[in-house]
Amino acid sequence: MNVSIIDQLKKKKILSLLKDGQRVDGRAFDEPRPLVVDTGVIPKAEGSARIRLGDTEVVTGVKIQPDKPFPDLGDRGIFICTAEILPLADPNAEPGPPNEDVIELARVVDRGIRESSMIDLTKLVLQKDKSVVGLFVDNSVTDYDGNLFDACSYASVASIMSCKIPKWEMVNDVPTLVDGQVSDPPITTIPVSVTMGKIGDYVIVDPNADEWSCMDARITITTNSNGNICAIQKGGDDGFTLEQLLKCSQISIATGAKIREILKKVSGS
Amino acid sequence: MNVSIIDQLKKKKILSLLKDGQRVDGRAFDEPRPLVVDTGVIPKAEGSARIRLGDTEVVTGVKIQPDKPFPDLGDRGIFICTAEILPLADPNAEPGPPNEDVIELARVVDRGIRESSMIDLTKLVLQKDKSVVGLFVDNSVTDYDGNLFDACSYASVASIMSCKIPKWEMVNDVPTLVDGQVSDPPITTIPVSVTMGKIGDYVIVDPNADEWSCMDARITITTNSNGNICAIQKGGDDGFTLEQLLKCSQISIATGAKIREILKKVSGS
Amino acid sequence: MNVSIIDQLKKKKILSLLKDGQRVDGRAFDEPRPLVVDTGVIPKAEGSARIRLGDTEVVTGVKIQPDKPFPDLGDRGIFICTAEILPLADPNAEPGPPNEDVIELARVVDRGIRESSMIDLTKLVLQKDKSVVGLFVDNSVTDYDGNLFDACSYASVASIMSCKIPKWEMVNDVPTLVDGQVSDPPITTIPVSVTMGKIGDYVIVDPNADEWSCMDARITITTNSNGNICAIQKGGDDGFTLEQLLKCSQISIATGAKIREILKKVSGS
Amino acid sequence: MGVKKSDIVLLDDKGLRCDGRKIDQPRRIMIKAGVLKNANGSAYIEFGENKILAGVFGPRDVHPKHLANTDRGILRCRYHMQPFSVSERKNPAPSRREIEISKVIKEALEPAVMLENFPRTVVDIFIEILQADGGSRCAALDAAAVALADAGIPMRDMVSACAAGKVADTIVLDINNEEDQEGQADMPVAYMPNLEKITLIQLDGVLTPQEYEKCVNTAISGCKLVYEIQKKALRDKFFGDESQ
Amino acid sequence: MGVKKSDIVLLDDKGLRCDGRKIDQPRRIMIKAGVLKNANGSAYIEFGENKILAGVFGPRDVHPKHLANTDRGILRCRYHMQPFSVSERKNPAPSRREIEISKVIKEALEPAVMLENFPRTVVDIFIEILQADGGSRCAALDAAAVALADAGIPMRDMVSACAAGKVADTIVLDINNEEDQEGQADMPVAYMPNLEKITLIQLDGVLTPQEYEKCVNTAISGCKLVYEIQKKALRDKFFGDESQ
Amino acid sequence: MGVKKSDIVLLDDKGLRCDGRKIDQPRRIMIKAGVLKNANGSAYIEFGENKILAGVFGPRDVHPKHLANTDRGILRCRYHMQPFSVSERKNPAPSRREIEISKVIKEALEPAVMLENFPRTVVDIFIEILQADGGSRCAALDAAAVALADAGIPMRDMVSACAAGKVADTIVLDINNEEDQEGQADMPVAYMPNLEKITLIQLDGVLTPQEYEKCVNTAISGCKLVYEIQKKALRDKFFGDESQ
Repeated sequence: MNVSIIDQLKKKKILSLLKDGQRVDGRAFDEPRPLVVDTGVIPKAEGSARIRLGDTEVVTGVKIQPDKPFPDLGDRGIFICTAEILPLADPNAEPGPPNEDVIELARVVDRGIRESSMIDLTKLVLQKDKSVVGLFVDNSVTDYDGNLFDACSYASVASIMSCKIPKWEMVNDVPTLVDGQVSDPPITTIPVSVTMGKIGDYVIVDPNADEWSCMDARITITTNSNGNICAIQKGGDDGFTLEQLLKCSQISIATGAKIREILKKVSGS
Repeated sequence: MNVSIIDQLKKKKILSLLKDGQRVDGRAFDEPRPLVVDTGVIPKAEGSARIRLGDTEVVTGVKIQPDKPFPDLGDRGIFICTAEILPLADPNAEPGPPNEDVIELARVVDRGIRESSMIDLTKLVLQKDKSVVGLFVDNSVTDYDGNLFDACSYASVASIMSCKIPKWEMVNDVPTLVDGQVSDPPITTIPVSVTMGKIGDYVIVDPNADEWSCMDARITITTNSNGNICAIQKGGDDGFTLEQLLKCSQISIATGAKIREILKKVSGS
Repeated sequence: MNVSIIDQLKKKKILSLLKDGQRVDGRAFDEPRPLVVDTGVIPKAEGSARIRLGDTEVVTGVKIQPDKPFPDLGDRGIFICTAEILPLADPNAEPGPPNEDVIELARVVDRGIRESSMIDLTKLVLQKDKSVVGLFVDNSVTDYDGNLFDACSYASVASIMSCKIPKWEMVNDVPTLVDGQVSDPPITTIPVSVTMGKIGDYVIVDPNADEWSCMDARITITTNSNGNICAIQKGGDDGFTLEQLLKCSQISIATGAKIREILKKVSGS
Repeated sequence: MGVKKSDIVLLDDKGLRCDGRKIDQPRRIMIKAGVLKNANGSAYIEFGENKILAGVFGPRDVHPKHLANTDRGILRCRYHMQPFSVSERKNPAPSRREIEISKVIKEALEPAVMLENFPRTVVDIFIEILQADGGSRCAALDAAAVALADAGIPMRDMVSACAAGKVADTIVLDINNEEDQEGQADMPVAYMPNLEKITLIQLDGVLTPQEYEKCVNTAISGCKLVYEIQKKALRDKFFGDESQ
Repeated sequence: MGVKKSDIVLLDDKGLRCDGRKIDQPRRIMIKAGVLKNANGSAYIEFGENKILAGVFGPRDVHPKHLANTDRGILRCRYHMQPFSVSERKNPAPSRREIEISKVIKEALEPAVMLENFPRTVVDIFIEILQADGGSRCAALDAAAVALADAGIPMRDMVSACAAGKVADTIVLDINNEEDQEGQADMPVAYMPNLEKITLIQLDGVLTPQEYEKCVNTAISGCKLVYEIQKKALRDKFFGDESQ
Repeated sequence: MGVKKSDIVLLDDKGLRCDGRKIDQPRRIMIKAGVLKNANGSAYIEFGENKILAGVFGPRDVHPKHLANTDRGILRCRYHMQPFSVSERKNPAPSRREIEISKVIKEALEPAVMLENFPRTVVDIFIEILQADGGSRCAALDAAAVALADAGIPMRDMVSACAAGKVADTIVLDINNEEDQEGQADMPVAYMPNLEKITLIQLDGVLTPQEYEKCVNTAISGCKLVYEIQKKALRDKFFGDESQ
């Protein structure tokens, strides 16, 4: 919990660069790091992706299984999204149950996809109130260099876009796999999250680990294919002015559009 | 675990007062603190109460839901009583799983009500062996000033007396709510616990926090509306003489009768 | 985690004795400690045994209950074996969830019995895919003097050999006890584990607590009634040469045969 | 948002909402400061059907000690729901939702607390939801901020929270439970009214950029209404309730 | 008490109970001290169908250290049931019932142990129920007290425990399993026989004030019987079993 | 072993196995060293359908400190499966199987690591199974050993692991998933190729003494093949991939 002297010096350095309009790694303020996406990396999973956002790396798998629907939601399939920072990703990560940061990470990634209605869950019902298809999207961070919100979000979206849904038929009230028949997931929009950090009064897109460790506040804004805003999460121990908030929404729409093109290419859609 | 010097001085003071026939707050040895009871404080719960016993405050809610009966107990409803000391109630309380003191508290409160047969559980069966009505009584201590046994017991009894039981009918083997129909709970007796502390050889009723922290032993005796004894729990690191035990039972019957009148008034019965 | 000076001296002493062909308690290198077996010590359990292997003591009970079969294993009964070092067995044992040593212990004991096919689980099916008989074998170590692998293994085998299986019949799809009818368990072979420790380059059978605390590596080899090998587990922070491994297998067959005779006598088979 | 569709009319032809409110009208809000004896500071809020208790302890020693910060105090927050606070009895163990809300509330309050004034110590905020309704995180925040002030913790501003949202294609103030279930978007916002900074903002549901701007402004106007009620609660505690 | 009603005759017309005992007759009790090699003190008891092992370690260092008390030693107690000790296999994790019983047993033994003689240390009592029957907490207490004495822990008195109860409208000594299930009241009591103090008393079931007094006295008479058996177990351990 | 019987032909009349391999032929093995940025050493292995990542941190300070050893470093190992690594989604909490495998892998690597060179410190090995196939513990060990070397941890030998087993009454090298399910025995072995010591051996399934000897020898021959691939991975990392 102690802010080390090294961290203080780092923040000083980063701030003085920002005053000159520069970032530590030479990017523009509104420029995300290069995004590299590979899908199908875990053939045994129904969908998968490994993405690198700068030096942050995430491997994500989608498992698809029949399940009971949630009570009162018998007319839609199940979508659950988790996140874990593997201990080999970061010398400070610890194995064990997730801490509040990781719980927030998983919930924000889940919400961005869920609130955009990316997956039409009404198409994933095998028998109303009895049996539905469940999509379980597990994000595993394998290398840490900041901004896990966007990295896990892009890995989740890419692995969902590339997944194949097996076919089950109800036989004697039991969902039974129909071998060899798969379908594309019912995708309605492509949600893209864009996370911005505030250091002093400067707002920067896609903070790397050095920037992440010294930022005062952050905001993650998720937009859909129409350029509308579908989820927001503010974090960190400082606030935003109204003006900053409006600027962030504009950045998230513009940057989100570029990232969406990369994600679209990957899945060939 | 260390008995602080302040605690030792406090005990000395309390003992010397007791020798003069006095308690720290001026009460008689067999005099409980004022009991204030409000019911219906949580309208969304089927029953609820907030009680103050001196400066000890408890909020209790009763949730009533259909449930599966316990195995071998298919002909009776379910009654479960819990207790939690909320961390805002006491600077020393800690959030997290209950420690042995809180487990004992919950079990003693539960047992006093259960062993008195206060609620006629045979009246809470929807379909024998399949579906019964469950009453879940959750006690939350919001302010601590000693003697949680009685405070939680009174709050539980008041919230049960004031609860309304929704009506369910079995439709296709599924318990189905009949909107707008409720009934009074099937109450057979009003159990009242009276907790006494022993400091030196003095026995005092309803110890407050100062007395609680320095007492040598305690006993909780629960009596029913007939003035019979239906549950006992001794605690603390010292013993009672037979004579003391018999005196305690007399106190519990007399004091219990007074408390019972207060509880009866509240629910209008 | 610190190797104490006393432990170092102990190891020195033990090693110098081994060089002279001697063990601390006078046994030959390939000689296990005396094994004493009592069965039926817990009459309420369907099978039970208390065994002493030297000064290591284990009490084991077998509970037998109908259960649902594992998915994809609907044509066989359930066998589950656990182990716990009770805190009264050892000043260093701690109550609470099992650590990695105890988890390995339980899994090795379980595997030795399971891989030998000692119990013909196909004989324990009440209704295919619906209801089977489950054997739960719980080993409780009550006194510790080394080599829990073999002690728990012998106690498990003896309690299984001595158990009586109640009879259940399916009535309306529910397994229903047929009072007073029991049968012997369907036993196909008697697996016997033999654990050997390596101290320096000496291999000794059935290490006691002193030997256990200073050995460099260990191996547990389980053989069946035919003298074949059915399970192996190597442990400890050193390796074995191929020659040592082959010698260990010979010892385990020879010693296992002697132990098997003791176990056979106990159950009268 | 909008998972279930029912027959409820979220906005009628007179511009009234399902509970009779106008689009810019908050629910009934009542705050009382100093309601607990043991806590160093406390507050009770009723916000619509929400009934919430907040208690503050500290600044006090940190346990375990290695969590202490030599430069400044630390703030901890626990948002916790009573088992009887919701329709279906809730398991008392903290859910992932409660852990996340605890975190965002802490981060919304932290900019207002002068933690630099009490290094090596901790201020603990405990929030107990006695009865839950739509907007419980905003109501909890409002109570917690009053409890901090009641405890005499030095603050550079109050923090006031209120949600706005989208219902029947209209931006409205202070979403209730039905509107949360049936509506199109819910945006809780916390605001420091004098420093004019937004310290919490979340969004579930879809908004156009224009709706987004309107929604933030609507929420801020709600925060300002809440601020007056918070000030009155503290005045009533310290100078007596003038209305009585 | 009295949840299930069956055909069992709890008290027949000759005044005999369902297991043939008279109303003031305890079940068979056998105690053996010093049965474990590693524990500092130990005892094994068979009390009716109860089979229970108790082991004591200490006085020894306390871990974690902050639990130590500079004025006096501390006593810890764990009452734990084996998975195979009851009809339906029990989950080995400690239940709330086991945690409560551990606590009341510790508090029943504490008055007898001269903890003031060994500050900063702990005495640990571990009780393992190998086979459970009615009255297991009393039997466990009896074994634990003998194990403490066997460990040489300084004690100011023995602690002896036995239950009494109400069955077929009659106060009887030492309730068995069937009587616990079908009877009207169960009252476990622990007693220091020389100091004449009751250190444990619990009651489940309904008693009139007169029955209450009789029940306590009956239980104390049982404790005195147990005391003789405890003394014999320690004599047999330290001076040899004279009966052999 | 051999729980389910299906129609699969484990060994055909040409001496080929169900995946077309000869009895002494391992599956495809690919190892890459130095694949992670944050870890001090790392490796990625594909061994049949296994896809496994290993990362090493240390030597570094031990937390909590009381675990540190004043004489020598300590080695810790976690073997962990991703939820998506197997057919049925796996609960991410470590299973008892994973805890046991973590322990045997640690004990298989420990003889090779010169822990006496760095007292009071710890080396942590984290193994993540991205996709699981038969023989994942051997593949995990192979990757972990390369990751240790990549981290520059002083080692007195490499550790190379490969299983052998019995299928259709024949001893074969490197059991795959189907052979593990349908075959007669599986014996994972880890070997220090220069010191000629076996540091891991387990067996599930029945072997005669003669088969046992043959099986160990077959597994060791597989370990020697793996050793060459491990060396190449480290050469490629430190001196460049000559094949490219």
